[in-house]
Amino acid sequence: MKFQYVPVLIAFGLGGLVAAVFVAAGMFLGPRRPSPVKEAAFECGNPPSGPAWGRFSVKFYLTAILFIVFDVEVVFMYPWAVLFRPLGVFGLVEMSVFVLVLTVGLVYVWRKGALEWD
Amino acid sequence: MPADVAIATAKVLFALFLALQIMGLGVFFERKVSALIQDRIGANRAAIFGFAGLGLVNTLIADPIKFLLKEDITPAQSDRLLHFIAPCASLVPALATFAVVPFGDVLALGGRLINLQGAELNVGLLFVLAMASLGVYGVVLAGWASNNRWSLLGGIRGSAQMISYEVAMGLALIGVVLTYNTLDLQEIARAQGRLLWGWLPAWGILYQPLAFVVFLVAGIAESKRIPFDLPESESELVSGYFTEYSGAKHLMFMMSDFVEVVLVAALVTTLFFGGWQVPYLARDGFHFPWGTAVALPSLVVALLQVTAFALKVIAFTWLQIVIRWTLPRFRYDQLMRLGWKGLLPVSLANVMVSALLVLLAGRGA
Amino acid sequence: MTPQRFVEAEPTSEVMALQMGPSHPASHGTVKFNLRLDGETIIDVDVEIGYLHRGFEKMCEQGTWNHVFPYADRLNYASPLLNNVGFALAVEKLAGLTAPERAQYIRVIGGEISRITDHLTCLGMAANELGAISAGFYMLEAREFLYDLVEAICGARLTVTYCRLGGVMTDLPADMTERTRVALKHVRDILGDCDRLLSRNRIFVDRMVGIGKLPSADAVSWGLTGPLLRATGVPYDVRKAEPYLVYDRMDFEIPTGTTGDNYDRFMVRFAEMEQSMRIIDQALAQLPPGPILADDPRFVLPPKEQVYTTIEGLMNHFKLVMEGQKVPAGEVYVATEGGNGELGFYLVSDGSGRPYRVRVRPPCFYGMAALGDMLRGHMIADIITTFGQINMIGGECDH
Amino acid sequence: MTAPVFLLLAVLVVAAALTVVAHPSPVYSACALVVTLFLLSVFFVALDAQLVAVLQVIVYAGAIVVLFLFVIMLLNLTQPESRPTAGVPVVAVAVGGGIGIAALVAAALRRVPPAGAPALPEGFGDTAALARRLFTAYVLPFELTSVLLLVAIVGAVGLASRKG
Amino acid sequence: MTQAELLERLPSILPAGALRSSDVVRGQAVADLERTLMRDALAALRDHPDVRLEMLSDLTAVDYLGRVPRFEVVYQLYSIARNHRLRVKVAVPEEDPVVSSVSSLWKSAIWAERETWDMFGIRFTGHPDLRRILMYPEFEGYPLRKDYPLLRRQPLVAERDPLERPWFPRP
Repeated sequence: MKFQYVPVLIAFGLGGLVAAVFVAAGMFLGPRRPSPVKEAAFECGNPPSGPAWGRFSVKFYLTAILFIVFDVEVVFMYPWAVLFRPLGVFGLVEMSVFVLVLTVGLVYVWRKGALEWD
Repeated sequence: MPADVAIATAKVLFALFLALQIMGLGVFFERKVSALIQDRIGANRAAIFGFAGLGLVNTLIADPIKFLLKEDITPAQSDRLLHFIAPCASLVPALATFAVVPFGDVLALGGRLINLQGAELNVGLLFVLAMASLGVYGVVLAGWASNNRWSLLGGIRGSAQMISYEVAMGLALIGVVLTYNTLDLQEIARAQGRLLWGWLPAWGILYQPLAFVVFLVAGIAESKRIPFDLPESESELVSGYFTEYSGAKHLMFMMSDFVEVVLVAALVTTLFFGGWQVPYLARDGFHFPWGTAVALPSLVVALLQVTAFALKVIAFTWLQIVIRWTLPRFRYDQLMRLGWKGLLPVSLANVMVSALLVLLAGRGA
Repeated sequence: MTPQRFVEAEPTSEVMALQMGPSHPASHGTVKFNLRLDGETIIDVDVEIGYLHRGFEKMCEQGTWNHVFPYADRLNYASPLLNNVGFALAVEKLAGLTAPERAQYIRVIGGEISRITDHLTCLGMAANELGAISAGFYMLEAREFLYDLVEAICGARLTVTYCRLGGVMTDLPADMTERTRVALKHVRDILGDCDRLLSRNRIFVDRMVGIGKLPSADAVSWGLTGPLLRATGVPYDVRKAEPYLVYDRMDFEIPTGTTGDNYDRFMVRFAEMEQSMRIIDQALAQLPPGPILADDPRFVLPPKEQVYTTIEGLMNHFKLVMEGQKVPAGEVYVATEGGNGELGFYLVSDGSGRPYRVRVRPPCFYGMAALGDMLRGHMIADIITTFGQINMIGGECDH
Repeated sequence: MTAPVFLLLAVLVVAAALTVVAHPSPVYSACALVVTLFLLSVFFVALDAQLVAVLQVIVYAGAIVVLFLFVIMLLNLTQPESRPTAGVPVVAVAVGGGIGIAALVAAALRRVPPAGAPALPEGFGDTAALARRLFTAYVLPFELTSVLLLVAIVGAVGLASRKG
Repeated sequence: MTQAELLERLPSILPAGALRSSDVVRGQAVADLERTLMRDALAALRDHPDVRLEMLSDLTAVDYLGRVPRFEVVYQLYSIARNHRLRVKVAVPEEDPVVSSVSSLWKSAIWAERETWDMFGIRFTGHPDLRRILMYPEFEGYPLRKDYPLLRRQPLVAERDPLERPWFPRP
């Protein structure tokens, strides 16, 4: 077991503790007088018009896919950046090709207007 | 082993304590700096047991208490469990990130050399990114679980915004990694103690100015504050993804926002402004470029470093608050355009140019 | 209204119905937008007003002519004096009465101060809702200096009820010139700050340029007046087109825009404030001495000494208060330049002491009517800028 | 790694994974998937593969499940759906799968050296070591990844912008 | 063109029989139009190059209770190009309170006619969307009519199902 990760667990525990303390304090200190009107969804003073869950624009989905693609690209770059000095010119060329291919993708997306949100 | 665990716990506790203290100060700034900017008096009404003398300190205590004393309403048609999990998912990763931020060099205490960093991860930088990417869930779950149109719009907006700026943020950090060739935040902070030409501290901003700008912008976007507060922009989406939150859970969202502000300030400090480095201060004391040296005990050095770190973080927290009270808000399409068509290509170019420069510098040396 | 330019939703998208208002942070003035959205894009919007309807026109028919002035204050409560002046001018035209010169100057001064407060409210709130909260607060601060002036003139900041048939209630304070100079200096300083904070701010400009655009022909057809119309490049200003009071003696310009988008509206309002300040300066310099109320016992209350010392004065006072001014039968439509545009009063008198019909032409009512056209195809966030630039004042729009 | 820790983690991760499969609400499944992936990364840490552990969180928990959630919301798959009841085919698949997994585990166990694992090489699992392998021995797969990602972009844009 | 000159031009511009009378009252030109021909007449006023009353400043009605015809719809027209005004009035009888809509001539009439319908109960034929604007849909009566009792109580309205509203046409 890597000892250096124990503090991370501790940090998560402490963070969770803070959250738990807040929720618990809110439960004990706050009043609890539910009423149907109070628990209705806020729709600017209008009676709620049914569940909000509905279908959403496909553009958000595209954003998520683009994010994954570029996130994976970024993830590949981290080990490369760490080892960059030993890799030298070879590393630069290697990553240039990689980035170039993805830049083509970016340009394609750009040209297709998929980066327009209005 | 128990001693190690105790020290580790103490360090994490201290890191979180420091973060929460600076957060409190951030709230102070938010109230008073904004009042100063806008020619107002600002919060001055809270009195505890009739004692209003400390003015804002009272407000800082009274604010969370007020939140906790409010009823915590869960809308009837919401998804109760996720509605509860969302604020926790927002707050916990933000707090946990502080574990990897170094707040000092080493402290020699009782024969031990204590590394002043909560968790000494050799992949600390990636840990930061991982936690940032987990922060999305708080927003998206809050938006979805509330089952309210405003929340849903805010949640979708917020998550799309956060993931878009995460890419730019990650790319900006690669420039830093190229400079220091490590993912360990403590190593990065230490490397910034070098002096250029014998007098200029080699802080990251000198090597990666562009990355600094991109990181700061993306960081503000991640913490969802003006000009990037679209997920919660009240004049458009009421309160965005936390429209349906009240009481303690609402407090947690507000708090995680502020924790993120401090986090961005801490990361900017660590990566670009020398972290805990005090110019010319080494482990054994000051070594000024003109030859003077002042020997200092380890405890004093550590104290100086922690103070310097805290001051820098406070300065960047302040900067973010000034930005928040100066700029108007983006529109959604402008925000996305800035992220994808502005920051992304710029940071990508920054990576490649940095790599080239590193290579050339390596050749020259 | 039913959509005339219906923006087709893309087949891959889903339409969401959203009710924005009446209790929404952006709907200051209590208004409701029934939105149909594709993602964030507005496919259709139906503007619902009337939440602040309080029967202004019906109320006016119940009292005497002088009773209307307090109601008029509450039409456009961002510039109550302008409404006051507008209504007084309309009744005076109907009665064939002319206010003395000094009263006319005072009305110009008060009206222009109110115009600035109106524009400051509009622009400050617009900035505030864009997230530029500080600029918004600055403008409100500038407004305070002007409210102080209004208070010095008539003792009230908002509910002024300052005009009377044939003149105004009280004279200006003795140090009015000095007070105004100080106040306008503050206002100019603050406006300079706001100009630097907003006018060339990239985010602000991007949010405003090209949004809510309306070609001038459409704007005329929608009955837009005031800054909304001038932003499209039509230099229509009632003060120049049909000069009333002493505006023909003032030297001022009509700022106009070119494209009629929100940025032009913003800049037109901004420039108009400077012109209003010029008018105030000139009017104060030219201000003649003399009475502030016309000498006409049919419409004007006698001075208090006469009421208390002479039986004629007392009876006249009694008759005027109890029966109201007997304005000759007939009808009249008088337009003045209100904060938001042409503020018209169409009055019908049957010769009794009470108005038979009072119709106000609320300028922002027509702006709100055009809002749907301005917004279709834009995004949710643009509602705020466009709605803000229309400067819908509930009291006026819903009258 | 000590056995109790492993057992605890294993129970947790299996429980989370079962929630992913068994929960009627897709949103809950996605959330459980995040937990599963997060716990898996703890396994990676325990195996000294820290970089992989963090990347696991960044890419899978932080990106791919976000996409899942978006799709769930996008298609409004939020209403619980009726799961197929345990008919004969399901049982058959379950039994067959179980046997297969058991066989795999047995085969794997057979290959494990009987006594103690060999010592890990110096610097195993750290970023530089992984990078060295990736950028020297596996250059071609690395470059091909970019092409794969490019295809993903083109496909996504094609899908999203298809009219009708 | 003074107001008097404007009125002199009117007979030649308007369709035959449309103009009932015209006068300058307190310096303001007023024209009374025949109800059946008023839409064509108003179109002519808007489009004729000499008159060009391209803006409908305001549209309202007056209830002259006890007079026959009872209502009068009043149009305030303004020409930006020529800088003159004209008030057009159309008498409307109580038993048939209908006027043709001018919303296709001036868009400003869309809301103004809705308000007049709301307040006086005068219907405008050809209006794209004639429904109440300042009052709520369930409101009974027309409040600005002189015979609307000042203190009349309105019936209570049940809460509406928001999705059943007429202005949310479901796809």
